[in-house]
Amino acid sequence: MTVLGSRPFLTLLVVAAVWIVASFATRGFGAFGHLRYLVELAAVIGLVAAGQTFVVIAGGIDLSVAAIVTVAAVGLPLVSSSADPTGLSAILLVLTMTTAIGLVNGLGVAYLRVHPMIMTLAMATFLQGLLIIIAGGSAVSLQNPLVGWLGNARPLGIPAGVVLWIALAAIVLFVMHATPFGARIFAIGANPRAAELSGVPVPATTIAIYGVSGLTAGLAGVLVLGMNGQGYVGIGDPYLLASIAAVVLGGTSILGGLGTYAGTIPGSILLVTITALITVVNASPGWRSILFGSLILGLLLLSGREAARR
Amino acid sequence: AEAAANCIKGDRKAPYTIGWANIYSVPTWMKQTQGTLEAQIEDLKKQGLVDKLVITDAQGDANVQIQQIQSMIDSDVDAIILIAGSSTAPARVLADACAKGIAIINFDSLVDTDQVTAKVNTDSAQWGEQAAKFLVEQMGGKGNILVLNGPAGVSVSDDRRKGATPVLEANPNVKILAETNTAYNVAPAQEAVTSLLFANPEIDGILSLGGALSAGAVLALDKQGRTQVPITGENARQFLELWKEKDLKGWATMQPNWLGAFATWLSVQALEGKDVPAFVKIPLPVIDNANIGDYLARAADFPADGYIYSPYDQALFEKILAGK
Amino acid sequence: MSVVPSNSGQRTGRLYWSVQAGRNVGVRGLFLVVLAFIVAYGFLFPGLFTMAGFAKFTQSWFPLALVAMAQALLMLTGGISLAIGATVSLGAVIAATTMVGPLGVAGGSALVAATGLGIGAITGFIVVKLRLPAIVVTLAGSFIIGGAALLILPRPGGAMPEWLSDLLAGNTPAAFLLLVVVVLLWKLYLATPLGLSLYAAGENPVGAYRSGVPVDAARIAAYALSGLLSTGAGLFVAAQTGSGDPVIGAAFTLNSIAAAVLGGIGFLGGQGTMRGALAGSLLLSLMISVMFFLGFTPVAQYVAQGLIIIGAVALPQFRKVQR
Amino acid sequence: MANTAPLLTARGVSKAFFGNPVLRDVSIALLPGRVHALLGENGAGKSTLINMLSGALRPDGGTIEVDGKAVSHMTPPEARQAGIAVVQQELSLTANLSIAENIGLGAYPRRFGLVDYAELASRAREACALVGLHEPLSTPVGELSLGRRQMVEIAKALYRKPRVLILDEPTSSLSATETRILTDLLERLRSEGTAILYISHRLNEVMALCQHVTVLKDGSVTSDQPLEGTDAAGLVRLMVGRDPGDLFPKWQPSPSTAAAVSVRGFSAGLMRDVDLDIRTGEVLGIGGLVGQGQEDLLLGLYGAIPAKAASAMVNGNQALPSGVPKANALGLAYVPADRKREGLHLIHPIITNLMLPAFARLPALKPRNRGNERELAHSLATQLGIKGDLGRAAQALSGGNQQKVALAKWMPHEPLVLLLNDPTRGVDVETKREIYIMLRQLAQAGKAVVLMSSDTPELVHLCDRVAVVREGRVAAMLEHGALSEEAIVAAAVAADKPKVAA
Ligand SMILES: Nc1ncnc2c1ncn2[C@@H]1O[C@H](COP(=O)(O)OP(=O)(O)OP(=O)(O)O)[C@@H](O)[C@H]1O
Ligand SMILES: Nc1ncnc2c1ncn2[C@@H]1O[C@H](COP(=O)(O)OP(=O)(O)OP(=O)(O)O)[C@@H](O)[C@H]1O
Ligand SMILES: [Mg+2]
Ligand SMILES: [Mg+2]
Repeated sequence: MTVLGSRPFLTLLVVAAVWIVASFATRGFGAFGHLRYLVELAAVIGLVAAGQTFVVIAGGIDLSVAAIVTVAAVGLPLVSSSADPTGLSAILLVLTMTTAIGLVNGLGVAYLRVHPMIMTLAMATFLQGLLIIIAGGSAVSLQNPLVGWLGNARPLGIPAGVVLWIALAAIVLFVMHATPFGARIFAIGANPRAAELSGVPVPATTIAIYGVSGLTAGLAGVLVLGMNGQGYVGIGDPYLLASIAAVVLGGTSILGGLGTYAGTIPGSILLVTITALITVVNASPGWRSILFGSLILGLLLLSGREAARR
Repeated sequence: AEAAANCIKGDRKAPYTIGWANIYSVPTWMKQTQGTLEAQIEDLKKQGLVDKLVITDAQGDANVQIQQIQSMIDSDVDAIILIAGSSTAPARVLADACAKGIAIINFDSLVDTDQVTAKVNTDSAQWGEQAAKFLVEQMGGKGNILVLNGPAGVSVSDDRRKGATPVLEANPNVKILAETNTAYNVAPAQEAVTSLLFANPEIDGILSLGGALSAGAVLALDKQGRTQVPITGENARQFLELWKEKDLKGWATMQPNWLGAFATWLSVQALEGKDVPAFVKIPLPVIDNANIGDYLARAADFPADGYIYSPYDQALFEKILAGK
Repeated sequence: MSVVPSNSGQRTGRLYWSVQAGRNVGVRGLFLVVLAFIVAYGFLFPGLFTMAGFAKFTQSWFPLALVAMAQALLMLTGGISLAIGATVSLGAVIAATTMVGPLGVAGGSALVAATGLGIGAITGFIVVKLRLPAIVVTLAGSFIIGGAALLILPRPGGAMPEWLSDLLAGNTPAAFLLLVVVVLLWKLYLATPLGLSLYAAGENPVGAYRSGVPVDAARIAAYALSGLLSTGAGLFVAAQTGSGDPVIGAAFTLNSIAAAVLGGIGFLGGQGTMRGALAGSLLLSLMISVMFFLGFTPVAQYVAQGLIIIGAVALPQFRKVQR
Repeated sequence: MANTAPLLTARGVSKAFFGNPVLRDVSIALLPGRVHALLGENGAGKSTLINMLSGALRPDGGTIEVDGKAVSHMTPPEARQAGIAVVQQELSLTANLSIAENIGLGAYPRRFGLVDYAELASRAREACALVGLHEPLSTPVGELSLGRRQMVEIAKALYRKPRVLILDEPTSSLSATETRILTDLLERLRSEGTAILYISHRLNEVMALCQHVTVLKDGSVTSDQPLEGTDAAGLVRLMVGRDPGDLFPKWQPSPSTAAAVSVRGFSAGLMRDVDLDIRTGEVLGIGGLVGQGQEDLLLGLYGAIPAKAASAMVNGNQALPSGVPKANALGLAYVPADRKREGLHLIHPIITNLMLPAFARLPALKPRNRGNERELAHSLATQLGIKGDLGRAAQALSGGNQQKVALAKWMPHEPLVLLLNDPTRGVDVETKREIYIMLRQLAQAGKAVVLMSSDTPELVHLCDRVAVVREGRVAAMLEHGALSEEAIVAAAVAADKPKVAA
């Protein structure tokens, strides 16, 4: 497949086209600050969707990402300690926790053989229970310097969240396409039985993938906490469907085995762009919703054909 | 006791079993509200008026809530305290409960039915009206505004918006540049307002109608390096702290969390035969630049992502019930 | 071996019923769990076995049962819908805005049915003929359909004829009888060549096509029927609540998937049975009431719910591995 | 007979996939009462041609004629109406439907618009009886072994009472006994006037059954002639265009008798309490009727299904491997029979398929070297004669070439014990020869090769010993000297006589 004909590139073209058209049609849309803001917003989706891309390529799906984002954002102030002036320890602690949540998802999928959708849905339900316990638990809004920096700083004019995203994207693309681990993930997604018979350690790989999804959702939680200054219950909710949509709009097959994070990246930006466009349109909520759905459908027609398989 | 209030038949005796039919117990506002409710229950238990509290959480699903209310009827609770997941859906099941002589106190999100003992709420239309008035005043009767609403298709957000309409129509020089509907949360409001700021550079005020929307709007202005404009809002701690920090011209009111305590107290009053009006209007406490300091002084007692509500006590409840 | 001529009815019985019995194999464990919950429920709340108690419980289950069927139908063909919730809402608002008007109950019902069939058929056409991934098409569809519901009723309102509400959601087991009828209709559909083709079209579409199965038609028909079931659920919800609410169906999307998967419906198409999906939806519904009567706190409810769902899916797997 | 008019004709048809021509100007005529063989190497275009004859694909050029009348845009239902039925190479069954529902699929008898289960049962039973399927009609097809599923597929074609019956490698997963049932049946159908098109890579079957042959090479007809007077070698010559060598390499006794694998009291799946030694330097055949537990034996040794043994030694390790990665580490490799479901990643490039065992073993995060991968894959492809661009998805390969990929991917790892589950299924005769040579060479080099096969001749000519499995036990262990097709079949059916006679 040549780069120019590839799905990621096509999605990128669609983003560019939408940006150009919108810049002419809508005042302020094409301003550098606005586009930068869109990419910054897309970074959160992009982080969540990184783990989701792994999971979907492996033939699964992670419905617990929204709850994990929330747990990270709400839980971080609770574990922040004034003894650590950088705030790094709290972040690491929270990321460890969200990774562990992901690993539990993976254990359920790999060993209990619970379908991913059910396992992660149940996990999301568990986490709701956990949130009742931890939410609103911190009477003091503890400022974590590193989190604040992530959410607000702009080294060289680039939002710190975007820097984080770029770094993560590089790692993800490397792991996905340039390591045996990545190849195993594709193999598991395309045909788990054949992968197993070829010696791929299917359970261990599956567990690791869900761990990664927990980790990236946790990272997104930290970032979104920084951007909003405050975590709250429900802060992660928008990222469940957004992460899945970004993955699929980017050309990864929801059936597993085919895809790339290189498509998810423009997919994330595309979603944020559409949302921003809808926001500035003056219409009733009903019409906005219809417009949003129609745009996604239209763009899907441009870039989303499911390749024939079997 | 003699039956006086709606739905009350007078055949139920203390100590009562109270059912608390929550729509979704995870958000902090709900958790705070439940806190006041449980404190009130403890109090009533000491008085020997209540012996049990059963709690349901419909996880945001109005259909599940109906089923849970049905279960409460089946288990024969004496009172149902309700925040409704839909302003219409529970009407029929409530009618069944009412027919069984169960005291039903519906607060915050109300149901369009008269088959309840009492509805308790602030006046959503008045909320919108007062917020709009404040903003128009601050802007000297002219300028461009953004309107931030709660989620579409939900009565409360619609009522508040409708309350603001006459004021805005009376001031044709106040122009609505754009309007949004989002969940009552910081992040979606910040995203929406940022996009609107780029599309509408000259903004003179923000009419934000509840929840944590205002905090999101303030953050958006701040991050884009824009000067803050007069803004309305609710008593979210984050908003109040930003208000102070950014020295805003602000106005806020609240849906006091102690509505939970009040509803519980009221249900027992009704069961005890007190006359309870069908609608108990809770006066809107106003937070403005004059008294914001008082609220922030108590901030440490409230969760960081929570709401700083006005103080309450038994006397206040008595006063409200007496209609004063 | 020779063909033994025998009474035709008997032979039907033999093959049809043994095929049917064979399909219970995968869901026996679930049936046991459901049975345990019913017993527990009846024990905690003996009123369940009165006419009114039974009626009320089946009414809470009914819409979930319908959407579980709607979802299972799609998943059998290898599809899925994230628009079920929005379609339920649309059905509800259409019912609540037309039935007390000039259209009347008959006209309103027809409109609800036509809307469901139409939406489903269009979705099916897009997914099947344009070969777009169902999950995103229906995600986009959920916004469009939900938007339409908001246009019809921007806020909760509307009304249903009182008698219809009393008929469907009063103290008679009308909902249960209706469910029986729906299940019978489903059995009839599954006994048609098009219906039976669902499985082949979902699991081995190429082989099915080469065998002369109208694969595309079977899949599009599944979407259309699924839409019909969803708006039908909406109509029932409107009757049950006496009104329309443009966002009432939201939770049905994930719940329908949970019910179907709990019931053993696979995502790859052609795996599972409708009875499993129904049992899955019944379990989800029972769980809510049983947890109430056990006096679970909200935290315990969330945790127990997660455990029960995982347990119900994991247990049969364990038994399979043990063998 | 020769004068009767053709029932189904292809006239000058051509077909290309994504611009690659697969068939060029191909003509074939099927006459009633004649078994017509269609031969050609893997990928020659045989399956593509029959897909066009049966309406599953539309030709790019040329015409399909039924009873001499050209039909344009024939669809599968129309083909069925015209009395054309196909036994697909890649089975067209649905695992969750019963045998009867599968057999009737696409052609259910109806009553009042509903499927008439009574009629379906009686007609399906009739079709099953013809092919010797005795399982209850309500059994889900997913519960059947590959061989039994193949019989269902055949019954499905017969159920349609075809005038033209097309069979695409129907015997590739059948044992001798089942093949016998089929050939008898085809002989009878032929005598009743059915036109039969028969595709097989087993030339002895073709010789025994067919009267006419069409040979495809690279998408073109290279010969179309009566079979009379041609011998097997002649057929091969027609196919490959040169003189064939012997199909089987000369057998030599193996140099060593050391055991590579030795199990006592081994149980896994259907296999119960089996004692077995696999020696280095030998090709150990596993035979028997289809579905007696042979596959479980291989999978159990490979750690892919739970297995236990009273005592076990696997390449020096004193226990059965706990899982596939462990088995690989002990030098075991397994090539499954169902290449589509178990052997390959159809949607992935051929090169990725070839490299997968390597990916499974390399350190997880060590950077891949794509240059080395390409080099290795190309040498493997050359070694096994896999032609064309290795970047294509494996699903674009013909069945036989897919089989080669499934085998080739293990070669770089030089497994000490190679467990092969029907490795020549659907493989053309030239490739078979290459595979046979390779297997003997591996044995010569001191590897142990376990060859489970439904193709009895290859057991006879290739193996040092053959274990005949019946009902989960090794019913007989035949040494090379005692090997013959009769001996194997006899051992396989010993306890089964009445059933087979039925
Ligand atoms: N063994 C059982 N225990 C409890 N309920 C059952 C059982 N078998 C069937 N049912 C119920 O009876 C009804 C009809 O079941 P049935 O299996 O006929 O459905 P179906 O749609 O035909 O399923 P399938 O997809 O397998 O054909 C369903 O409501 C199912 O829940
Ligand atoms: N759907 C398809 N898309 C692309 N290429 C295809 C497709 N089907 C077949 N081909 C190609 O067409 C050629 C002929 O394939 P076909 O399956 O007809 O071969 P065959 O003669 O049946 O081989 P075998 O003996 O291995 O079954 C092969 O090169 C194959 O790769
Ligand atoms: Mg059935
Ligand atoms: Mg072929």
